[in-house]
Amino acid sequence: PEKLAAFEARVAADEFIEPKDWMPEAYRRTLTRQISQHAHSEIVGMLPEGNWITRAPSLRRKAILLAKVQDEAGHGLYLYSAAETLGTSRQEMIEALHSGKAKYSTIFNYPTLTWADIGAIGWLVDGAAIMNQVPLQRTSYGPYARAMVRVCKEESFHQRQGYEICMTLANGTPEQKRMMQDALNRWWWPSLMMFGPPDADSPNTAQSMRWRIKRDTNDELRQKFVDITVPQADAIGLKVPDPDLKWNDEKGGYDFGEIDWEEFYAVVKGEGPVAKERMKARRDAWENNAWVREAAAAYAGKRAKREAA
Amino acid sequence: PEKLAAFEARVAADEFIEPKDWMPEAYRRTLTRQISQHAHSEIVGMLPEGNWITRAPSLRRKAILLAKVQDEAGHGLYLYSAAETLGTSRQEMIEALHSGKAKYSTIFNYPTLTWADIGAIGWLVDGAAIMNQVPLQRTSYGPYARAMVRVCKEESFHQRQGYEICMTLANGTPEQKRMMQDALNRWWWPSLMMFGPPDADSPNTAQSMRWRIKRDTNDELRQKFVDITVPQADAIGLKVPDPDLKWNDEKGGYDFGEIDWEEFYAVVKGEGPVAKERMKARRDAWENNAWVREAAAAYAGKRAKREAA
Amino acid sequence: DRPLFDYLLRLGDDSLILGQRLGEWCGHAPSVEVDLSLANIALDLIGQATHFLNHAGAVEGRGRDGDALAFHRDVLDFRNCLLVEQPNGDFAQTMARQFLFSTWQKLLFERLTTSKDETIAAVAAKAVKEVAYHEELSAEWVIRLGDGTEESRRRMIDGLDWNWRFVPELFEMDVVAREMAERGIGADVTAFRADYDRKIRAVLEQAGLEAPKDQRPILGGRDGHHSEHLGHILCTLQFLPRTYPEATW
Amino acid sequence: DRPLFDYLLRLGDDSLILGQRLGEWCGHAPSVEVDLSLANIALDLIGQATHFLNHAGAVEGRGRDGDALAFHRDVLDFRNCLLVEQPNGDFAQTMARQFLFSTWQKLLFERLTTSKDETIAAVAAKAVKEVAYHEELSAEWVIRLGDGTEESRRRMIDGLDWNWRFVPELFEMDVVAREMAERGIGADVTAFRADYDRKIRAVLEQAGLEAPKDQRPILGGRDGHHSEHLGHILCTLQFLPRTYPEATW
Repeated sequence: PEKLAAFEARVAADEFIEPKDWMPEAYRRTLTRQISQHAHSEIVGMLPEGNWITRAPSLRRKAILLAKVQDEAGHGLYLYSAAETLGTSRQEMIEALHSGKAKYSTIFNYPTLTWADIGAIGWLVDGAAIMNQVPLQRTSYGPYARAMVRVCKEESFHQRQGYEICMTLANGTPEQKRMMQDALNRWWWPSLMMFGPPDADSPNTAQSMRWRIKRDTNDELRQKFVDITVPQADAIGLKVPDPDLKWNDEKGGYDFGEIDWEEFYAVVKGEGPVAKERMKARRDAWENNAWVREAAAAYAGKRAKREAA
Repeated sequence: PEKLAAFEARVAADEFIEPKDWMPEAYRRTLTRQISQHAHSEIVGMLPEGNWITRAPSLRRKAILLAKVQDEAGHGLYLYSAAETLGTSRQEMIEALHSGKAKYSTIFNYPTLTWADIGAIGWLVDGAAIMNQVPLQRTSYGPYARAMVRVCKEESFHQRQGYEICMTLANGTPEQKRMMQDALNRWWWPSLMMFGPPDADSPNTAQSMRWRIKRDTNDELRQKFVDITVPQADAIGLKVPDPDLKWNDEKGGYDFGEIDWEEFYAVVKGEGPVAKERMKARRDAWENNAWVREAAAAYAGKRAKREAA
Repeated sequence: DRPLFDYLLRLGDDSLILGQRLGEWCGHAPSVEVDLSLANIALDLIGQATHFLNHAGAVEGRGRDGDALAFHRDVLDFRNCLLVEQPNGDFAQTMARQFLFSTWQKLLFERLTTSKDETIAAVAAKAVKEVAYHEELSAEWVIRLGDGTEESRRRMIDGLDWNWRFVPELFEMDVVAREMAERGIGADVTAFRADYDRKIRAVLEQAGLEAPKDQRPILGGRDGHHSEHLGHILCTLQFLPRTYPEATW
Repeated sequence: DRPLFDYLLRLGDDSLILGQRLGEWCGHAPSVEVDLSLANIALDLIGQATHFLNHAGAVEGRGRDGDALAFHRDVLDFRNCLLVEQPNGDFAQTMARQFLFSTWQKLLFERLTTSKDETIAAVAAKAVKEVAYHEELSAEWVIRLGDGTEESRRRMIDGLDWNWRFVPELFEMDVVAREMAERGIGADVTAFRADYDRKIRAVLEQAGLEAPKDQRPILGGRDGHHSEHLGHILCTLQFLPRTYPEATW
């Protein structure tokens, strides 16, 4: 209890908690879940974009997209490392992902149908991610906060590149415009879902905010995202697919339509349109290549022995 | 020796030998080798064409090509059956193919690079095959001769369709013409090799001709093929890639250049440009689907048992 | 007649895309006999696609024929159901897909034989016999693999499981489908849902298999919102006509 | 300057096609670290391809840039070696291909740093450092897998065996290559054949592997006569620019 009080005081004073510091079990558990979920999202998130690397429409776009997925692999790595400092191994986290116990962002359960989706992901998905992650640069857990600093810098770069793709298509041929509008239609609502359930249905928010694992509520972040994104759509002549969308002078933000929470919970449950495909891709990559990891371990073992001899 | 004399007399009289008739071991062996090699060629021959089924340039061409490979599978089936009447099981023949012991036509070790190759295969490869097979409709072994009747009818249909593709391309856009000429350049010499080594290096020919397993020598057939094919090339404005090609009034046929026999023997040895690919495709199809054949057998067993009960 | 055009695209694209998928098997099947039957089914499907798409082009009246429609539309304009674009996977997955689709297509074509659109009626009348064979062959394989070995049973369960999510789409009645049914041109698919379910369950029972668990339906194919697979299929399918737009073949 | 144009296509296409192949791995690698390195190598290669192909377009002087060359040529006009278009296979096969290629590319680029063509010299100078890393990484994997487990050893043997047939093509000196070498623009690859062999054998020895048996060389890539794989690669690579020839992206 004394330790707990000291811990809470440090957190309240915006100090960083470090791996060797004492922390409540629930804090450790919640953080492990959150960071590993974030790491999994980076890795699973390579798949929808990977789907277009081989089909990028110019050498420049191909290079940019390769650089982007490379960054995502990098983010996955620091985040797994940050989570490991809390005492769970990467192997355990990956097994939890593959068994369906651990989650990843619902957004990656939607398919990338056209090149415009690559723009939409950069603009909306990375945009929403940044919205979620910027406050986490000041999260209470040191390794996580530091990982977030680097992640955020790269994400905002990705977001600008994504928006640039959208702008190019929105100013392009009629087919390109149509493709882009269609992508916005499909990605808009799933992007809003990325902020999680409404505050009223998010019972852990209060605790997480007290612990500075979260610094804003889901609905606050969602509102912020809508307010920033709608003018960006307008600027390039795209229509946000929400008939209820309307500027509200009083609150100084947009009112927007009801999210299909039933869809959200179905996707969380693993019934998203390409959830089965994503999990199969990850499991196959892991299981069919187990022999590579085993070989690397065997070789390292032999080498250590030889060096010792 | 009495039996042998009777056998040789029947063969010499152009009678058919049937599965239950007595026959010399060497005749059985040679025929088994020849028929199974022919069956394997039909099956391996599906691969270069299968490579273009998914890319056929019109619905009509796709349907024609599908019908063609279906015929080839059918030819494979009768030929395996004909060979089985000589006492070797299909399983054994397929294993001999996969182990590299049994051969198939060298021609299928060349890749299909463009759609024009599908035309060239129909025109040249099926053309050469027919040249080889027409006499075999009168071969001494009954089941083989009867299989050949059906095969030849279908092959000549394929040959006409192939030539029609060539004609269309040769009369098409500059890119199509170039594609077609390039295909002829690549397939010409390998097609001439389909008739086998020169008579001087084909020691078994005499015996096979005496047994009516073969009815013309390799060089005779090759000459006939050249004489028929060159005018067909001329007719559609294609150039046969042989600087030594010249009409010889005296012999009433074309003189043509030296075949690269070194290449031929390398391909026979399994070093053709896509030999490894072909064998891998066949082995993978067989081994990776072994479970299907096992399941079918298991199910048939259970069913027989249930019906017996 | 936009709805009729759309409806014909659905019919044609279903057959085209499944025919294309089956064509991928060529030379790689478990036995020569199976190679032959897969090519045979693919050939039937490509034939159906040709008829439906040519008719679609005629109905549209903008000078496009079946080839123009097959080779010069991108994903958002394809109208096939998601089921037919699913990957071949192993032979069990291919047969599970075929069984779920052909059983449906046969019930559909039986009704379309009395379509007020004469071309549809004629194509359906011919195709219904072909499809009866596709249904029979695939049902036999579902039973044989389901009741074969441990391994084949496991693979058939996985194959059904992969494809099961896409069955509800087959029974969707959207604006186009409703209008076509009302005009006596199309069929009301909901009218044979019970028949379909009965046939499927009967075969699964013979195979000793349980039906996979239902989940949230995955829809979108009829509006051009496909899985990620279709784009890759089109890369291959359309390469030549896209690359040489001036050429005829 | 047709020979220079051709030579630049060879350089550019080698990098482009191998980069494309590596891109296929994205999200499917044995570990996150490997996923990262493969994307990294692919990125380097696409960068090299961009420089070489842009330069090729400039040399040609018909208004084509790197994109036009990458996305609007068909197989017969591609000039890459056969090795780079070989399928990824398993990770061992991918690493075997990389090792055989990068070892060669590094020796080549070292020489090209002194090319009389300034662009080639500049690109090679930058790329040689990248390629040194590709060589090192792939050599390490050849050793690790060759000297890892029984299974990894068997797979590495198969991977080398698959790709070995295509090594002789790397050392072919045809008319174009000879002219480029004589003009001081290109390199005489035969001059470093012995170095190459020595490096390859040294790594194989460390891996405890024997060199596969030599066979009749398979040639043709430099003249546009490829394996069956390239056509399929181009279907995917070129789909968008072929489908929307008017668009910029």
